[in-house]
Amino acid sequence: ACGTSGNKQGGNEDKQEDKNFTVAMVTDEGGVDDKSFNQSAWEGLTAFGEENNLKKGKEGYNYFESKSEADYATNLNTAVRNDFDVIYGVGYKLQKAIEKIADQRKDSQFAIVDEVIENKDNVASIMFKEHEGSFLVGVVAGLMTKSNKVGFVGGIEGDLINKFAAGFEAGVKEVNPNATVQIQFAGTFSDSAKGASIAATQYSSGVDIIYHAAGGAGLGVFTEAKNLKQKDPERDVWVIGVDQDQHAEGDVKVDGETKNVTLTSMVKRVDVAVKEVANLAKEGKFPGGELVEYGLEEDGVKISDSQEHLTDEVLKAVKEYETKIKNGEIDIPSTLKK
Amino acid sequence: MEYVIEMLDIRKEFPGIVANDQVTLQVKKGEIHALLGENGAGKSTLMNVLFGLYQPEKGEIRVNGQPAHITSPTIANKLGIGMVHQHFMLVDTFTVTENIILGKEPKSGISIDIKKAEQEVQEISKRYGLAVNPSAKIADISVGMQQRVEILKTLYRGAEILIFDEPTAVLTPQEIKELSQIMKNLIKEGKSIILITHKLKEIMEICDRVTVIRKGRGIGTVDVADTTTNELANLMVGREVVFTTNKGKANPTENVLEIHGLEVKDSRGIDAVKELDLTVKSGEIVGIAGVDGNGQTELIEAITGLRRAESGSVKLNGKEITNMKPRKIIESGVGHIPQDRHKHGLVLDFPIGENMVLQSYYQHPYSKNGVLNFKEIYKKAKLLIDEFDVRTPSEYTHARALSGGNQQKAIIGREVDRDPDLLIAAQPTRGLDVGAIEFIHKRLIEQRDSGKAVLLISFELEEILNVSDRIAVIFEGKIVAIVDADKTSEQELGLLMAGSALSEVREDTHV
Amino acid sequence: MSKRLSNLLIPIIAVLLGLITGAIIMLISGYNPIAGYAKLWQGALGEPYYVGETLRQMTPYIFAGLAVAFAFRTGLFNIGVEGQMLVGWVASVWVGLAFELPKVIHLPLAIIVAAIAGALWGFIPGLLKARLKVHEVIVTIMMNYIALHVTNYIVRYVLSDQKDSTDLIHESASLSSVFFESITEYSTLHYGIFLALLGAIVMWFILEKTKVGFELRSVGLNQHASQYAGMNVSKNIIASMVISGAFAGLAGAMEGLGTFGSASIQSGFTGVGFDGIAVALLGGNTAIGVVLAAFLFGVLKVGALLMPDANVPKELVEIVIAFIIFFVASSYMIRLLIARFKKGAK
Amino acid sequence: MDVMTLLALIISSSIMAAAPLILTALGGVFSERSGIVNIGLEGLMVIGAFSSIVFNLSTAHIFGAATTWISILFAMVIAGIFSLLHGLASITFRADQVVSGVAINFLALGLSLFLVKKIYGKGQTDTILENIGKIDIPLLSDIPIIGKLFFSNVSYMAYVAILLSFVVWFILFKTPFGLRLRSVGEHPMAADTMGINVTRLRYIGVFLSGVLGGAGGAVFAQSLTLNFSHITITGQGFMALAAMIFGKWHPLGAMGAALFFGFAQSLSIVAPQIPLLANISPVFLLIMPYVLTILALAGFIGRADAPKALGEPYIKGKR
Ligand SMILES: Nc1ncnc2c1ncn2[C@@H]1O[C@H](COP(=O)(O)OP(=O)(O)OP(=O)(O)O)[C@@H](O)[C@H]1O
Ligand SMILES: Nc1ncnc2c1ncn2[C@@H]1O[C@H](COP(=O)(O)OP(=O)(O)OP(=O)(O)O)[C@@H](O)[C@H]1O
Ligand SMILES: [Mg+2]
Ligand SMILES: [Mg+2]
Repeated sequence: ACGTSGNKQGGNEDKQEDKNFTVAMVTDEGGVDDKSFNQSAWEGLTAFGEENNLKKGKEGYNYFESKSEADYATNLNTAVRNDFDVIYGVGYKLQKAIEKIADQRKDSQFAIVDEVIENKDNVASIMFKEHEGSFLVGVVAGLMTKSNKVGFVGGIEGDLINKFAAGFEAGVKEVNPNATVQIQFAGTFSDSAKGASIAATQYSSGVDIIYHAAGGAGLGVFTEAKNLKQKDPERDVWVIGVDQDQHAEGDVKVDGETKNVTLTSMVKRVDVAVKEVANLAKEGKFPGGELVEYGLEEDGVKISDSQEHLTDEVLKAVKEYETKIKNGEIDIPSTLKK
Repeated sequence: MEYVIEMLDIRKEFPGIVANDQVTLQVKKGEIHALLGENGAGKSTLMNVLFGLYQPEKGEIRVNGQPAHITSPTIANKLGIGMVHQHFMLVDTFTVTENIILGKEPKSGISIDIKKAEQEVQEISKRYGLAVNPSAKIADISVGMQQRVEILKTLYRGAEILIFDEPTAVLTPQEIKELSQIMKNLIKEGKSIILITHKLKEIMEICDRVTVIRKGRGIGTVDVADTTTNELANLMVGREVVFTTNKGKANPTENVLEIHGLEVKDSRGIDAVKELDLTVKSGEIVGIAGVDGNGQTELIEAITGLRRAESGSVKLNGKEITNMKPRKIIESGVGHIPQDRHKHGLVLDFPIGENMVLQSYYQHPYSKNGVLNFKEIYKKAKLLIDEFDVRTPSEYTHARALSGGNQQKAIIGREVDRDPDLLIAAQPTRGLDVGAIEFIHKRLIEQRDSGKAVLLISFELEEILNVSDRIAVIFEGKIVAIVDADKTSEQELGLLMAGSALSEVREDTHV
Repeated sequence: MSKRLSNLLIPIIAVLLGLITGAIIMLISGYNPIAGYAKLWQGALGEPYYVGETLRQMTPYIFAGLAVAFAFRTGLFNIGVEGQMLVGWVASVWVGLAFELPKVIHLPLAIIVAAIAGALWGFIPGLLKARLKVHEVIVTIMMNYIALHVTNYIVRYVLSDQKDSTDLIHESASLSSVFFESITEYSTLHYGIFLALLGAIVMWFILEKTKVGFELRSVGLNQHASQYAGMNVSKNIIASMVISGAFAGLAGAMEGLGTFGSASIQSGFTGVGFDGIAVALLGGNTAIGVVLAAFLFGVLKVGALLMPDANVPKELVEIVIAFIIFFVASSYMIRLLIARFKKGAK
Repeated sequence: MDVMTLLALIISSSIMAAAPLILTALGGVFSERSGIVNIGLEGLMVIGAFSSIVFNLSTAHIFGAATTWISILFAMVIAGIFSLLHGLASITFRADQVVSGVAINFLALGLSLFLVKKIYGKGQTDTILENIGKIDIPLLSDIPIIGKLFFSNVSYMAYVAILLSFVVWFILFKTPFGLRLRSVGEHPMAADTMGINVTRLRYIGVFLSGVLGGAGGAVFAQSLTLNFSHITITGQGFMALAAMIFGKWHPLGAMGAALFFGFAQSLSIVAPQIPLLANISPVFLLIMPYVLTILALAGFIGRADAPKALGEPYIKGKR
C-alpha cells in the first residue's frame, strides 16, 4: 500500500530510524474537551506522552477534532499521513471511517473506542462494560431510593446508551425487586430543556433518583434536581452522573449553603484503556484484530470517588457486587428487553 | 417679483440616463404652477430633487430667496415644502390618523394621544374641505380619500409650498372637481402649489403659469392666460398633436362577450356585482362608466377568471368561460390591460422583453419543448417596443426602470399584439401624457375596426365619451343604464353614475 | 470599471478582507496568522489528498446551495434543506441496501429516490404555503426536526437491526470512485461532484432557459402579475418547493451514496442545510455563484481541520468564515471602497 | 400521577420552556417590524447565554442572589452591542439580511467558544451556582387550583417574559416610537418623507432584538443548562423565529406561539404518564411538538403577512 500512498515525508525510511513512538486520536463532534470520553481519551494520550517524554504534535502525541461526521475520514487520513504509530478513533461513530481507511492503509495501526471492528488485523477495538458500572450505580439507587421509584434518562436510543439503561435496571432490581425504573429517552444529546422536562416529570411522579446517560440533555436533569432541592432542601432528589465524576455538576446553593445532588457517578476510564493500548503497541504487542474489553475487572468502569452521599452499608453492598461481577458470578444484561 | 421656490439650472443623472438637465423652475408665492412634460420627461425627478429625495449633480435651489441645501425630506419639511407623491407614500396597515401624524405625534405621557390626533386631523380636514375618516385603515379606503390623506399629511406639517405629482391621474371626475376646489382653498390661505399633470384642460382651468420639460430639458415657462392647450401640447411633445380622436362609425356584428345574471363577491365577502347583464359585440367599444368601487374591478376579475363568479354566466363567442382558469380564458381570446400596472401588469424585475411575453412565453415560437427561445422573445419585444413607441434604453432593461407611461405602452403593446377577440382595458391611459393617450386611443379604435370587441373601463368621462360606442353605467354592482355615446353627455352620465334612473334623467333634461 | 470585472472583483476582495480580519484576530489573540493560513491552504488545497477532500465537501454544499437558491429565486425561503437532505440521505441508503441490481439501474434509482424523498419533504411546506398561505419558514423549520427524528427511527428500526448505523450500501449503488481514490491518495472524493456540477447546470437551465423556470421566476417576483398573466401561482409555489427539496434530497444522496455509503443516527443537524443558506446567498442565488461559494466553503471547512496544527483553535476558523460571509454580503461597502480607491487614484 | 399533578406539570414546564423563546421572539418582532430580517436570533441567544454564564461565574461571589438578574442585564448589553454588527452589515452596507443573519450565527458560536477556551482552557464553562430557580409565586400560588396550575414551580423570569410581551405590545402599538418603527418596516420611503430617520430606527430595532435575544439566551442558560458550551443553544433561536412568524409578528402572538411550543413539547414528554398516550411509539412523541405546530398553522392560523418592507435595504429614491 505504501507505494501508492504517497507519503511525502519519505515514509518508510524515517519510520525505520528510531523515531519516536507517536500516537494520535480523532475525536467525534464532541471535541477534545467535552468533559466526557473524548477528554478522557486525550488525558490517556497525554499521560502516555508524558511518561514517554513525547511532545504534543507531529513528533509525539496529538489530537484531531472533528466538527462533523464528514471530518472523521479527513482527520484519520491526516493522522495516517503524519505517520502516527497508533491512531485512535474515539466514539462508535468513527467505525465506518476506520474500517474503510484501515483497509486502505494496512501499514497503520488503528484503535476504535466504543465499537467493535472485526477481522482487521490493524484495528484494535476498545469496549467498555458500561453495563457493569451501571449495574453498580443501579445497586446504589436501588438501595437508596425511598420511594422505590428510580429513573433513567437516555440521550438518543442506541446500542451504547441501552447498555447503560440495561445494566442500571438490572442493578436496581437486583437489590430492590419492588422498585420500578422509568426509562425515557430525550431523543437528543444536547437539548437540556428537554432533559429538564423529563426529569421534572419523573421526579413529580415520585422518582427520587435519576441516572442519566444523556450528555448535554443530562445537564437539564441536574438542573431540575437542583431546582427541587432549592425549593425544598429536605426533599430527596438525586442524580447519578455518567462518564466522568459529575459531582461538581450537582452543587447547588440552598439558602446560602452549598448542597449537592450528585449521588454518585458511573465513571468510564477511557484514559486507562487508551494508555494501555498505546503501551501494548509500543511494546510491539498491539492487539490488532482483537477486542479489548474494559470492565470493572480492568479498571475500565467504576463508581466515582466522590462518595460522600453513600452510606457505609451501600458502599459495602457495592463492594460485594463488585467482587461478584469480577468473579463472573452475575450475568449483567447489556441490552434492554423490549 | 418674489419667488418662493427657485430651481436654477438643475441637472440630475441616473446611471445611464440624464433625467434633468438645465431645468429651471421658479414658483411665485400664491400661484398654482404647472409642470408639464411627456412621460419620462423628468418631472417627478425634478420634484424629488426639490423634496430632498435626490441630490442634483448641478444647479441651485433657493427657498424664499435663500439658497437651500435640501439633503433630506426632513429639511424640505422644515422649509415648508410638502409633497404629494405620484405613488402614494402611505402605510397601508396604518389608519388615516396614524399616517398623518407619523413623525409628529401628539403625546399624552409616553403614549400617542390618538384622540387629540384625530381631533386635529378633523380640524384641518374641515378647514380645507378634505373629508376623511380618521380612524379608517388606508387599505380600506378609496384612492381619492388616500390622496386627501396625503394632502393632509403636508398640511399637518404646516407646509407652505405643496407639490402635487399627478394627483388627478387616479381620481374620478367628482374627486377631481373636489381637488380643484381644495387647491383653490389652499391658495386662498396663502400657500403655493406646484402641480404636475398631463391634463391640459386642468392646467387651463386652475393654473397660473406652466413650466414645460421635454426629454429632461427645461423648455420654458409661460403664463396660462397667454397660451392654449394646443400650444402647450406642441411645446411638450415637440410636434403637432391631434386631440379629438377620429373614429368612424362602429360596425357591431356578433356577440363576443355575453354576461348574464353575474354575481360576484369582493374580497371581504360582500356582494360587489349583482345580477349583471352585459353584451359586447365584435366591432364595438363598450365603455363602463361609474364611480370607483361600484363593482368594476370585481366584474373584470370575474370575466378574466381571477375571481370566482358566484352565479350567472360569462360567454365568449358563445362558449361558456365562467370560472375557467385564467390561462384558459386568455387562450380563448381575452386580452386585459389591468388597472394597476405595477402590481398586475408587469413583473417589474423582469426585463421589459420578457414582460412582453408574460402570457405567451410557453407558446410557439417563444418556447419549444419547454425551452424558451430568447431570440424570438427579444425579437418580438424589439418589434413591439418600436411599434408602440416604448421609450426604454433597450429591451433588456428591467421594467422597473421605465416611466409609468412607457410601462403602460408596453402592456398595451403586449395585449394588442396577442390579437384577442375581447380586449378589456381598465384605465388604460391613467397617468399618461397627451401624446401617449392619443396613441392608445387610436390603438383601441383600431382594434374595434378590425372587428374585435373592446370593453373600456375608465373613471374619466371624457375618455369614455370619446372612445366608446356604447356606454354602460355601473352603479352598486348593476348596469343601470346603457346609452349610445353620441346621444349622451357628461352631465347625464354623471347623474346616472350617482344612481339616478335613466328615465328620470332623460325626463329632467328634456323637459 | 466594467460590470463584469467588478462582479468578479467584489467577492475576491470580500474574501481577502475576511482573511485579513481573521489574521488580525489571530494576531490579537496571540496566534501566528501566517502559520495558520499556511495550514489552511495545505489542509484545503496543498496536497492532492486535501484537494480531494475539499471537492468532496463541496459536493453536498453545491446541492444544498442550489436548493436554497432555487427556492429564493422563486420567492420562497427554504430553511428546510437540512431535513430534506436527511430524508434524501436515508432514502438513498435504503435503495442502496434493499436491492441488488446492475449499477446502471441501481445507482440512478437510488439517486432518483433520494430526490423524490427530498421533493416530498419540500412538497408539504409548498402545499401548505400554496393552499393555506402558511409561512414556509416555520413549516420547514418544523419539518427539519420531524425529519431528524423520523430518519433516526428508520435507521435504527427499519434499515438496521436496532443499530446506530446501517450497513454499507451495495457497491452497485455507490458513488465512490477507485479512480479518484488513486489520484487523490485515498480521499473520499466520489463521482457525486460531477452530479453536483450537473445539478448546477440543470438549475441554471431550468430557471433561465425553460418555460417552467420563466413561470417560477415570474411568480417569485410578482405573484399578482403572474396570476393575471394566467400562471397558476399555487402550482408554481409547490413546484418550486418540490424542486428545491429534490436538490436537497440529492445533497443527502451525496452523503448516503458517496461520502459515507451508509446512514447513521444523527445526534443533531448536520449543518450542511444551514450552511447551504449561506452558500446560496453568497453565490447570489445563481448556479455558478453557488458552485463558487460551495468551493469556498469546502476550502474553509476542510482546511480548518489542519489549522490546529498551527495551534490555532478550530473556533477561530468559524470566526474567519463568519467575517468572510459578512464581507461578501456587504458588497455595497466594497463597491464604495473601490469607488473611493479609484477616486484617490485619479 | 393524578390529573392535577399532570396538568400542573405540563403547564409549568410549558411556561418555563417558553420563557427564553418569548424573550427572543419579542426581540425578533422589534427587528423584523423595523424591516430587518433576523435569522441571527440563534446567534444572539448564544451570545446572551455565553456572556451571562461568564458574568455569573465571575461575579457570583460579589452579587450573591442578585447575580442572575445582573447577569441577564449584562448579557442584554453585550448581545445588544453584538447585534449592531448585523445592523451595520444589513442596514449601512445593505447586505442581504439573511446572509448577515447567518454570519451572525457563525460568528456568535465561533467567538463565544473561542473565548471560553481562552478564559477557561476547556470546551465548556464551569457550572454556575446562582441560577434561576423554580419557585412558587408568593400569594398567587395559594389561589386554589389556579395557584397550583399556573403559579407553582415556575420562575419569576417566565412571568417577566409574559408581562414583557404586553409591554412590547404597548410600545409597538401605542407609542410614537412604535408607530415610527412599524412605519419603517412597512414603507420606509413614506417614513423618510415624514422626517423619520429610517436608518436610526432600524438600528434600534436590531439593537433591541440583540438585547432581548441576549436576555432569552441568558435566561435559557441560567435556568436550564447552567453552563455554556457548544450545545447550550441548539436551535432555540430558530424556534423563536418560528414563534415570531407563527405569532404574525405580533408580540402577544409570539408569546402565544412560544407558549404553544412549550406546551406541545411538555405534552410529548409527559405523554408516557398519560394512559391514553402511553403506548405510542416514542418516535411519534418526539415529532409530536412539530407536527402539532404544523397542524395548528394549517388548521387555524393561516396566512401571516410580514411587514411589507421586510428584507429590503432602504435606498433613498429607489423605486
Ligand atoms: N431611480 C431611478 N433610477 C434610474 N432611472 C430613473 C430613476 N427615476 C427615474 N428614472 C428615469 O428618469 C427619467 C425621468 O423619470 P421621471 O419619473 O422623473 O419622469 P416623469 O416625467 O415623472 O414621468 P411620468 O409622467 O411617467 O411620471 C425616466 O427615463 C426614468 O426612467
Ligand atoms: N421573518 C422572516 N424571516 C426569515 N425569512 C423570511 C421572513 N419573512 C419572509 N422571509 C422569506 O423571504 C421571502 C420573501 O418574502 P415575501 O414576503 O416578499 O414573500 P412573498 O412571496 O411576497 O409572499 P406573500 O405572498 O406572503 O407576500 C419569503 O418567501 C419568505 O419566506
Ligand atoms: Mg412622474
Ligand atoms: Mg410580499
